[in-house]
Amino acid sequence: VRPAAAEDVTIAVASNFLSTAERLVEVFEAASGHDATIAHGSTGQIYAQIVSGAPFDVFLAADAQRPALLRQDGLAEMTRTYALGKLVLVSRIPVTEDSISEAFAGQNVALADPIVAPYGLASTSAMERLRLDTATFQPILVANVAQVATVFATGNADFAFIAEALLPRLAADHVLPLAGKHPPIRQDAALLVRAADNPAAMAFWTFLETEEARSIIGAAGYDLPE
Amino acid sequence: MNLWPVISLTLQLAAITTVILMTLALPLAWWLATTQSRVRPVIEAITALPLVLPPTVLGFYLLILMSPQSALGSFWVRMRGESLTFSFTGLVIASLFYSLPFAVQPLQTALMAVPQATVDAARTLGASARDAFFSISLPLARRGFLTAAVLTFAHTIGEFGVVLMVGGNIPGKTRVISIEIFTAVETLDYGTAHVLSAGLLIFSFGVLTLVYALNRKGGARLG
Amino acid sequence: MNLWPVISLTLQLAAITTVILMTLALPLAWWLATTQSRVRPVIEAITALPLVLPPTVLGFYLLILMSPQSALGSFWVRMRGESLTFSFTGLVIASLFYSLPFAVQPLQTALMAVPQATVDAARTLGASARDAFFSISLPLARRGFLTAAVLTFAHTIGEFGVVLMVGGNIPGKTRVISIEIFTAVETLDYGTAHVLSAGLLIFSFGVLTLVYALNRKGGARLG
Amino acid sequence: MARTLAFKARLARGPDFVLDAEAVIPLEGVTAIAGQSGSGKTTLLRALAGLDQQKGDAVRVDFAGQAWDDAERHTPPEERRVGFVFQDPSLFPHLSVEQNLRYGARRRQIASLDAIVDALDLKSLLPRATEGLSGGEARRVALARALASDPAVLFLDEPLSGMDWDRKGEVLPYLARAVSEAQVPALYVTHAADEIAMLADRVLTMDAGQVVGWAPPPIRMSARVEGIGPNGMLIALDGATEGKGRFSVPIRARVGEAIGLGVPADSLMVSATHPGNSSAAMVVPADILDGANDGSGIRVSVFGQEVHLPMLDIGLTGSRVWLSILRALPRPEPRDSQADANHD
Amino acid sequence: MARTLAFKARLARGPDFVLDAEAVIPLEGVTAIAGQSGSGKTTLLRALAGLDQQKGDAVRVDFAGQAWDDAERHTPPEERRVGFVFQDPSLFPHLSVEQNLRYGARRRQIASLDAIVDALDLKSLLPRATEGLSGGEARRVALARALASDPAVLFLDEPLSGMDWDRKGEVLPYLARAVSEAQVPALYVTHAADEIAMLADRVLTMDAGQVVGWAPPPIRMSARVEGIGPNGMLIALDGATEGKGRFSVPIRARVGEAIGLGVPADSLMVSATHPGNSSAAMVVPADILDGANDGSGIRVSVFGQEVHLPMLDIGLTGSRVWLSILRALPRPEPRDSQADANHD
Ligand SMILES: Nc1ncnc2c1ncn2[C@@H]1O[C@H](COP(=O)(O)OP(=O)(O)OP(=O)(O)O)[C@@H](O)[C@H]1O
Ligand SMILES: Nc1ncnc2c1ncn2[C@@H]1O[C@H](COP(=O)(O)OP(=O)(O)OP(=O)(O)O)[C@@H](O)[C@H]1O
Ligand SMILES: [Mg+2]
Ligand SMILES: [Mg+2]
Repeated sequence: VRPAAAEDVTIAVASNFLSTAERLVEVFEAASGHDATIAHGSTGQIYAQIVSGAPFDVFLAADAQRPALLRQDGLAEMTRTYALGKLVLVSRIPVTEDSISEAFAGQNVALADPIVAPYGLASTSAMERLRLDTATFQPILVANVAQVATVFATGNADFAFIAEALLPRLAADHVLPLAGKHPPIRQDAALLVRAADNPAAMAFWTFLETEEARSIIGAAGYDLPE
Repeated sequence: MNLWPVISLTLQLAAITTVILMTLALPLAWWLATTQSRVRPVIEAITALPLVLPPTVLGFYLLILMSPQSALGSFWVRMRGESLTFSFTGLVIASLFYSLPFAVQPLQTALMAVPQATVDAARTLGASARDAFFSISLPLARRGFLTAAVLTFAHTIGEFGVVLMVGGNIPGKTRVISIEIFTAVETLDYGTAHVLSAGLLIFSFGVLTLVYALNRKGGARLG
Repeated sequence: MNLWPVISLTLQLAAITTVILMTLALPLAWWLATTQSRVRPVIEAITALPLVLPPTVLGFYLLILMSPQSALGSFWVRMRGESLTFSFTGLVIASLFYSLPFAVQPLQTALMAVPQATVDAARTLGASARDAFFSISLPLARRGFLTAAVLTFAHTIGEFGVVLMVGGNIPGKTRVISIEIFTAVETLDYGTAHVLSAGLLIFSFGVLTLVYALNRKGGARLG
Repeated sequence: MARTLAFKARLARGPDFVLDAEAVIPLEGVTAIAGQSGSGKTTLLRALAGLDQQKGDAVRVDFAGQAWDDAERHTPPEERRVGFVFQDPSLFPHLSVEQNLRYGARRRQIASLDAIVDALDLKSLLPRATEGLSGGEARRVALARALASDPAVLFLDEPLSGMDWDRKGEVLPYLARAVSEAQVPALYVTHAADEIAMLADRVLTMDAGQVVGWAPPPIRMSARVEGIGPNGMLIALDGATEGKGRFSVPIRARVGEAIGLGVPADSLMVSATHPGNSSAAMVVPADILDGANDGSGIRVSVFGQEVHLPMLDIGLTGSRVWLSILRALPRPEPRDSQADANHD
Repeated sequence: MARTLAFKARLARGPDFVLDAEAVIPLEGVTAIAGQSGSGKTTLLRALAGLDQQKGDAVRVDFAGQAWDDAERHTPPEERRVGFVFQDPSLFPHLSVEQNLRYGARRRQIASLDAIVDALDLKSLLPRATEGLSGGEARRVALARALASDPAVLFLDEPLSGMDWDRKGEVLPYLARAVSEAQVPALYVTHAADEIAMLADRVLTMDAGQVVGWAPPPIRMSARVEGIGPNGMLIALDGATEGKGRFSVPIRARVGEAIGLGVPADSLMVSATHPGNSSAAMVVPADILDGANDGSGIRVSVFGQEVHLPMLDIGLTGSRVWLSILRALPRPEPRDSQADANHD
């Protein structure tokens, strides 16, 4: 039931967090009575839009850099890490950390473009730690982890570095967790300046910290900040 | 999932863009088809330019151009009280830019094929230059008009990079069907993607077949 | 940043796509322009369809179609030892699909404007149907040919969603300029984005102006 | 002052051809424009109609006192009310025949096309697309379209080429009536001697872009319908005595109506002796009015009518000659209707 | 067996018109096709040229023994070697005049166009675009283009309409020579009596899509060039006695060359008495060969030549009459060259 003081909040979400955000919003709306609207896109794109005056109240980014920049620009009231992404390697044949190098030889390996996507950057550092030589296989760089998963799902790559959060939707034969092999992928949220007097935005900002929200995020395949 | 708002928004955008763009393209194409001016090749080249930028990038520049900080954007805010970006109007303006080449070029091609003698005949029969354009040149160029309209309409439906950038993907306001399908693919919801794509293809196929079949009935044709 | 490989790859892709597509579009447009068949409106509608799907989504389906598990993809792997997706060839195929409507429709419009009487005259002078097509219809439709080629070329340069999906952004193989600009925008490297966009616009503007200016010189024209 | 179309036209076409024509044409009846192919007849008509804009300060077109063109002004074609029949029919391919006819009529608020449709026998073609029309049919439609647009003057560029003689025999009198009764003067380009003989009141000659001057007028006699003949109507030359100067022509006309007879120069023989019984349509006596040629032919008197013959040097010395007329082309004359008009 | 074009053509155009024509046409000289506008002349030529495909099992076109069309076969137009001049010139607008001429020539391996270019006086037009050509110029180019393509037969659909008489006087003899010397027969659609008189060996008449039959042939006499006359060449009718049956015609020919004279029926008067001194080009005596009309005219003997006159009912009873010829149109005759050809 919608309370008398019900308000709207618009949440801009990095595409890789979209399904988790939808679940959060469902619970938030039921609990608070406010209405939440989700807009999604790539983190860089949402940043450019916010700078251009996009009507977003809360930004759930896929990295820490863009929220920090917004804060610097004076466009964000506050920022906070809301999830830590985890990388996994999916494959059609079973692999272990030791057999990767051999298994990769000559194969198509899909990962997000490290220049554009935080998961891409994490993938390259994982590859370094595993001492994989990019010259021995064919790296396929696409725009984001979701497209990495699509490339794998359509049979166009033998290996793919994807977010653990995507696993439930992907029929992967074999999964190799790489949690310890890359620096944490910090996904920060920003409360934007224009939301200052919006109780719904404040309510969502607070909700993000609740145990209820944290358990949803954790169940979706993310680590949680302290 | 209630798709109706998304579908209705998509059709509105495509229809409005097509109507406005054809209206704007008409005088431009006419001018290009009939002018003896030396700058014609320059203007022709400019009308094709929106194509060479990737949609997202074009969207990025349109975002800058229409943002409340810009001259255009601030004027709009003063006039209408809301920002141009992330509004339906902003989407329409962005689509106009992006589809301009498809509207102007086929129309110009078809208008250039209209024989001067036929227009001259109309003039001696009492038609002003404008009247002759609408009663003679345009009907004779109607195949080019159709091509332009179809390309614009279809392209606006499928457009997505610009729309996502300028529109911000706001449900009921700027979220169109192409974004919905894109979302389904991005969230690995392939089932929904297949259903939506098939739906869109079948619908578009139906509309286009009807348009072409009707056009065919219209008797003698040229251009 | 050494942009040369990216630029060269982009131009190659655009040029090859334009050449192949114009070659394929020619017989199709001719058939559509001259046939009396009842299925014509259906085929016309189909040629416009690639436009209505968002590029990324089209890319998604092309990924499925050309994957090594598919008939086409596995055939290719057997023939050439490498996968079709993420190869330059794959990019070309994807671009062909995506730009098909721009190639066929303006060409068809222009061919429909060629008077039958002129073709008949050529036939009685010893030209076969094929000969008359190349020596009469096509030159008379050259404005439509130009429009089709320009739209295809420009569109392939600006294309990005399909390319990124099917090409996988592999330097020297599938990384084209539109991806480079997209990357610059995504990484907030707006300076580079401006430089690259301006360069692309100026270059394209130059090429297109030249093309249109040359075409203008070519004497009498129709269609 | 008589109404005239006075012009000084200048227009270059390509590197070699310059139209540089000057003339004063009476706006009455039919003025034929003759001249070799490429002499600039079409160019002149287009310039006068305002379709190609002329260049230069000296340029001037005055139509019955209205300045159509001068150094400052360029009246657009649609305001000149020129009924133009182009050398190539230029029908509107997206309109039916009827819509083609209505195109100009609607824009000039003409309601009924019946008279024109009847005269040019277009009834059965009205619902047709222009595409399947035969060459002659298309020309008929083009002519009707111009006539239906309520023109102030007709510019006819070989309007009857491609029509058979039977058809011309129907169309020419109709044209003559349109010109005389509706008082719409016509400029008429043609290469057909027959058409000039029948229709033209005077002939302007062009060469290499210039107006050369007036050619000898066609041979013309006046006659009157006396009754019904074996082959149309029986007509008698004005002034003809009992039993002479009569023959029958295929024309639709009322008894008593005035008829002009055009005689093609190729179908008229002047001879010293009566040829006796012959295949000529009519043999009439004539008196040579001035025995010496005046450079453009001789003048004779036929039953008191003065007739100008373009024959030079026929070597006849006597003053009484015989004219054997093998063929004469009848055209309805304006005389009566003009008289009516004067009474108003 | 003489070469013929034998056909049974069937083709529907629109809901009302059906071409249903059958004839056997000698492939020699010029066969004129006459008939009212809309009678199906163009439709027939297009069907015979293979441009519109005919329907039905009975359809058949045999050209000198080759089956062009029958129930199974449809020879494509480019293999029929028909030199077609269309009613509307249909030049190639993207090619220059010269390229238009070369289009067919190149495809049939003809190297030199000089003779045609000279005859049709096209030299100055060669580098021109087709766009600025005048109506008559465009027709001349269309005619030259067909002639240059090395045709086995010519189909000419009003090829000279829009040309002035001077020009026709140049083109017609050239056409006649092309037909006679190169032995290329022609089917010739025209509404101009003069052209038929001068060029046609026979006249096929059409009406409402059907072949009605053969019309009376044009009046034709044979003559020979004797020397240079005041106005071209002096020619004498074959068999003419000293001092008679001679006159001068504007034609380029060698002394001794055989000339055919076409006399338009409108320019020939048959009379019982010699008209004395007259404006006629030539007055010659003739003897009526069968006094009774045979339904299509009378046969007379002129200096021993048998001539068919289409005059009916001229009411002449005597057997000696006079022919006053006001105008005769000369055409080069094939006789000599045919004789030459037979010697090879
Ligand atoms: N663009 C051009 N370039 C060169 N010459 C041109 C151009 N346009 C017209 N002309 C020439 O101008 C001349 C006059 O043409 P116009 O059409 O007025 O002749 P016309 O008297 O109507 O001849 P016709 O009786 O054959 O129709 C022609 O010789 C034509 O070739
Ligand atoms: N699509 C059509 N629908 C109806 N009638 C048609 C169609 N096409 C041709 N016709 C008719 O066929 C008839 C024959 O046309 P055709 O062009 O053969 O005549 P033609 O003898 O060449 O006449 P002209 O001397 O005027 O050129 C005309 O009456 C024409 O109207
Ligand atoms: Mg002309
Ligand atoms: Mg015809």
